Amino acid sequence: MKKHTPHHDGAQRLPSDPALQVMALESLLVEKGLVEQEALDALVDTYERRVGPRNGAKVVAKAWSDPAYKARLLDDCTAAIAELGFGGLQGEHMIAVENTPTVHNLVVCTLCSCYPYPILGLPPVWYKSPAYRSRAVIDPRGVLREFGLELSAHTQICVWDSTAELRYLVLPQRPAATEAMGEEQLASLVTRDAMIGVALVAVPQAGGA
Amino acid sequence: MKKHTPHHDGAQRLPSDPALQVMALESLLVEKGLVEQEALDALVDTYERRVGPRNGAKVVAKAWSDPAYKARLLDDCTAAIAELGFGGLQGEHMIAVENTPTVHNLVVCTLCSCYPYPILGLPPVWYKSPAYRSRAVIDPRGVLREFGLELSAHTQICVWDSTAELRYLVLPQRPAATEAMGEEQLASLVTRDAMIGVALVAVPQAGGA
Amino acid sequence: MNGVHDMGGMHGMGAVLPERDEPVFHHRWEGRVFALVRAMGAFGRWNIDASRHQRELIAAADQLRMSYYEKWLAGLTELLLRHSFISAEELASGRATPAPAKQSPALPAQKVPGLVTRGSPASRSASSPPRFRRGQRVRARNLNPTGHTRLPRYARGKIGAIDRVHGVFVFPDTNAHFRGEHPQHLYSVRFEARELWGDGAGPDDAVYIDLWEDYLDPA
Amino acid sequence: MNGVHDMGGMHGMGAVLPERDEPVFHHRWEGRVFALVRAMGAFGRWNIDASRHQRELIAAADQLRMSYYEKWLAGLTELLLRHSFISAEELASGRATPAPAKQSPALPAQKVPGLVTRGSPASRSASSPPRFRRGQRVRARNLNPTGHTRLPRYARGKIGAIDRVHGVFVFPDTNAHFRGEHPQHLYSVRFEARELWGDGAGPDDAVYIDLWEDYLDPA
Repeated sequence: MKKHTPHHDGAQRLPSDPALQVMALESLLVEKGLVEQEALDALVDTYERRVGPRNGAKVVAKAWSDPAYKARLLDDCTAAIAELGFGGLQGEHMIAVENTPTVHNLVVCTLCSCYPYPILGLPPVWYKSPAYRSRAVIDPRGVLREFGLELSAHTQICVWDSTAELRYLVLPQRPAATEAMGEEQLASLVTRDAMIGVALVAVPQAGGA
Repeated sequence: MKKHTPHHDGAQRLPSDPALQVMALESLLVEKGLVEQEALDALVDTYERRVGPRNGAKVVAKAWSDPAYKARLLDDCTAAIAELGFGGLQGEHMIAVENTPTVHNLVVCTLCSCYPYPILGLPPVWYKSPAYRSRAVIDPRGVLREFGLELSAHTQICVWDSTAELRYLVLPQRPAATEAMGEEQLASLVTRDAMIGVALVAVPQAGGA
Repeated sequence: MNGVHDMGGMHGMGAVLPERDEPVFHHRWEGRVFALVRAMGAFGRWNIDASRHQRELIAAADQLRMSYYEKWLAGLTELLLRHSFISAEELASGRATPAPAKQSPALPAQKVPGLVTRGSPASRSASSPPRFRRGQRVRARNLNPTGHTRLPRYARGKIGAIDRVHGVFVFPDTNAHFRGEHPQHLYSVRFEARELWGDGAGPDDAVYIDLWEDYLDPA
Repeated sequence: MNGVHDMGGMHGMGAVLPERDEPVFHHRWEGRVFALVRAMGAFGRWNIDASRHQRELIAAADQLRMSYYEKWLAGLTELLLRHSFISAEELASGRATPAPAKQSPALPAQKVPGLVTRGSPASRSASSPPRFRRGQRVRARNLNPTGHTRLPRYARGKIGAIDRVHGVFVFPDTNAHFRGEHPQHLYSVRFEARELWGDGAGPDDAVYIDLWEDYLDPA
């Protein structure tokens, strides 16, 4: 018989505990015929490889390039992103809010961590953190400063708290010196953070892209 | 949910950790000549043996027995309890609030755990708990129910949130059938909980005391 | 409920710490939790509001300590127990107890793309006109329900202006407790930052909150 | 600060669990922490408001998890470090580093009764008449300072009536940060429960809160 070493259990269990719990739960649900592992693989694969901020960047680049599309995006965002093939889970009802020289938009979900999956993928850890959720509404300038973004006191900050099933896309300002760029090149400039509103889209480096 | 504690900082450290920390801190401060152990002993002894709810019970019994004292207690509680030799730390500024057939008073400190040391001693754990601090102001009837006290819907509940350096003493209603009792006997009926407002003073059993 | 999940306006939660080149999932198990929540949600035994509320019920100290997917795992486990997909014994042993075979067909992999693309729209058809119009001043009610709500504490009692009329949506406060969808008009309400936070806030800044008709009174 | 210590009105903190025949201290170390806080406080290097604020600064998840005297220990340790009674090295090693002998005389045991009996009154003499009178309607300001305050969140913006005029007291919001006592009139303000919590509250119930003049506007 092996020696009983209870005092080791705690230390070993700590880091891997959720991993073991999930493994046990998954195998139980598979054994009961309630989930198929291939379906889980497909769900993980969808958000690790297929759906992410590149989708949103295409939307933004098209809005910058095509005034009629931009008008449709601001009027009915859900329909406009569907034109590019995006939509569905956690993006069933989309709203686009436009940054201007005098208005800067910022998106948060103070009550949980609602986020527009179809155009941005799954949210980063900081977006889900108590730090961001608590302060974005009461101290947006302080939060933006932590992202290195110092806005003029004259810029009006509009914070969108996603309390319902509406998901928000910030349409950033098109940077200067991008007149010659096509949609694909423009899309490469657009970051996830700019579409949440914690960053601006930077002016491309000379000779760049 | 309770079972799920993956990041718990280890079974080993928890129980003895604060004890060891305090011992180390005390010996460091003694070594530096900043504290004398006898003074610490005297402080602990004061609240373990000398100052406690029996003080408050004497105040209540006297107020029940002596209308002039009761008037002074309600007018200037600090001075009235000083007449009995009580006062000082965390009772520098006292207020007595009187229960009546139509008004029931309840004391809480939502922001920390302020409590009238000179007449009640140190606060019990439940008084300092998030459960009591959070709910006493929004659901006083629910809290009282957990103490076994169901008040009539016609009784007005007045909750005193000790946000400043004023400390509150609830003057409970004198129970029926105590007309013949002297102050000492009356004091024996008065509980700490009744002076916080989470209990009434019970009618004594026949032949009792 | 007035829980710690309702974080808008809190201080003391530390600095925002963005991570460079953050992976979608930091550990394999996080992806599995995410997928399990979606796959089990596809049975339709609960709804997104019930699922959110289940996570709100995690003890306050644990909620603040746990990571996002740990909370998802805790919430999912409770839902699976409550809705009898699994028993406490099965959870403890990790083995299915002998039972009348497979209860329901599992979500097959080929249905995943449809699930993701379709989503679950929360809009419903309108049966009455909206009570409020664009530009109208409204006051968020001072509601303090012990159950689920999507009216944040920081907005209660505050005056704002209707910015957009979104149409009719499922009402989370009843839906989370399986007391019906009670669909009603939803509005984006603009609150000036100074109305919410006092004179210390930016004079031109504002917060837009999506609020249901039952959360609002004319002001 | 809008911290988790500001608990009035929260849900989800569990049931109140009274303990039968509860001891004053559950462990010997709790009594020692209590006594150390009092003995070191007697040097007068900080004040009760600073001491409270130090405990409010404990990380939110820890505050909710830690016991009362654990929080006292954490707060005291920080104060001892900040006010240079001890160094981080000494705290780590548990040994005093060689230094210019004893800094200050320790509190002697024979002074304990006086310390306990005297306390530290927070009242000050008045230099101006009170701004509000008994019965007057006031509105608690919507202040959201990032520092210490004793104006609970649940009262902000709410209307009440002055119940008692207490006299002049030290103002915690400045005193906690060593920015002076700024003594000012203190009032007990009666808020109807329905004003605070909406129509679900008892129609006759009320909450009395002690509020300083700087927290109040006429209503």
